[in-house]
Amino acid sequence: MRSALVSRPLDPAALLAEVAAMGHGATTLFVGTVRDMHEGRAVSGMEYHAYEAMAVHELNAVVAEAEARFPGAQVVCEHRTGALTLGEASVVIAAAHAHRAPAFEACRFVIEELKRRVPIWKREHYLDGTRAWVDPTASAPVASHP
Amino acid sequence: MRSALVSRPLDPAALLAEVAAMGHGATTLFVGTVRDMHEGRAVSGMEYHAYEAMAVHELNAVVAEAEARFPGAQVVCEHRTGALTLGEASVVIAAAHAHRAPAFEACRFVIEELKRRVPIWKREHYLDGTRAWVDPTASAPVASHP
Amino acid sequence: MSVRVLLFASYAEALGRDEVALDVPVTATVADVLEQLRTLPGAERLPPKPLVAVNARYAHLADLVSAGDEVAVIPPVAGG
Amino acid sequence: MSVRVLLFASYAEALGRDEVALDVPVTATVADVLEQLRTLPGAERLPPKPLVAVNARYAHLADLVSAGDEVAVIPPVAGG
Repeated sequence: MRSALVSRPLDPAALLAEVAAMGHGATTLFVGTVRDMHEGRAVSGMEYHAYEAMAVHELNAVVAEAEARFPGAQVVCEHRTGALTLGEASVVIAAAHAHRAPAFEACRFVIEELKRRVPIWKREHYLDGTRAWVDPTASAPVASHP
Repeated sequence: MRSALVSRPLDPAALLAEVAAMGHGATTLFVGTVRDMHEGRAVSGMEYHAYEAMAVHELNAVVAEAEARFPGAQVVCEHRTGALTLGEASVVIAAAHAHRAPAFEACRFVIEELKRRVPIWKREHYLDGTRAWVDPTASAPVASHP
Repeated sequence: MSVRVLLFASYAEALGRDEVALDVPVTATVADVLEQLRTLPGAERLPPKPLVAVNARYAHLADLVSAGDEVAVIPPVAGG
Repeated sequence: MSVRVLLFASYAEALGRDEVALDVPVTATVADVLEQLRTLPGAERLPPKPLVAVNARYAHLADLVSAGDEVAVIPPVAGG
């Protein structure tokens, strides 16, 4: 298992290769990317910020929990920080196992837990020049006052 | 959507790229690979055979059903035929969507349906020189009488 | 009339061939084609009710077949 | 004693800074640190019970803090 917070572009194929092993019959990958619309607003880009020391610890704990919950799974995860353009990957998770059910479930577990507890925040930049912090607990983004 | 039965090595990164779009926030990938053990026997390789005309039709129908069941999903799938060595990919499925739940579910749907109804068979070659057709409905592989 | 029967994987091995032409009555069903197939050596190793496709689509035992149809006997599939 | 309070994202914007040193009693809890923080301008925009971490681990409002601790006030996370 391995996880990292990185400021360079993510490479999904490298993570796939990292979990490859002769005993694995199934590998799943999740890639999160910056999309052009969010809650009806046209997005031009995204900034990812993290409480780095804590995010590194929590992300690692999530990946370790995935491997403990699905014995035999091998899981790696990288999350990007900094400014991302549309279509760029913000997170990549690769999970491999002898069988497909735990490979899918380990991958899903990591993205759900990551979104629940890893201290990372994102600020959306809109085509109209405004920007706002994304608050998944609110119905609409929190207006930003830079 | 696209699906294919191919005799060349599969390229997961190419399928990921194929489903990329600015409106997609989530992409999932499933890669099935030949593993070194099956039901306690050491495997040296695998032959995949298909009823080609029907397999092409059924695989395409499965991918089309995935996109219909998860509106907005974009799904591609390639299945390999012929002789594969350990660690080689036999099937790759990429599914992309604005949101992660349908991306995961569309990918999972395709592999489950594929295994249920696409007329493809595999013959395992064992390290001891024997071989057998894999029968998922049986408790053990069917002995092969070539 | 004649239909072409395709055999795959363990079923092809059981009968020692992957294709056979069978003569069946004009009103024959898929079940009739299977019954005819069972007269061949090795066919005793087929299960009682194998999956069947007619012209590359899954078919029912009661479906009628036509002259020149391609009737495939489908072993348990094992893709992925 | 002094603790270091870290602010992130919308909370940093609310208070116009991403870090502040606060003086609290030796027996202070996380809740006491938050109460002290609320005296600062902009802090009225924090929610009533924000998530808090002490030394990079999630903490409870009743947890005691120690001199030199790093107390982070965590806005709703939005990774992925």
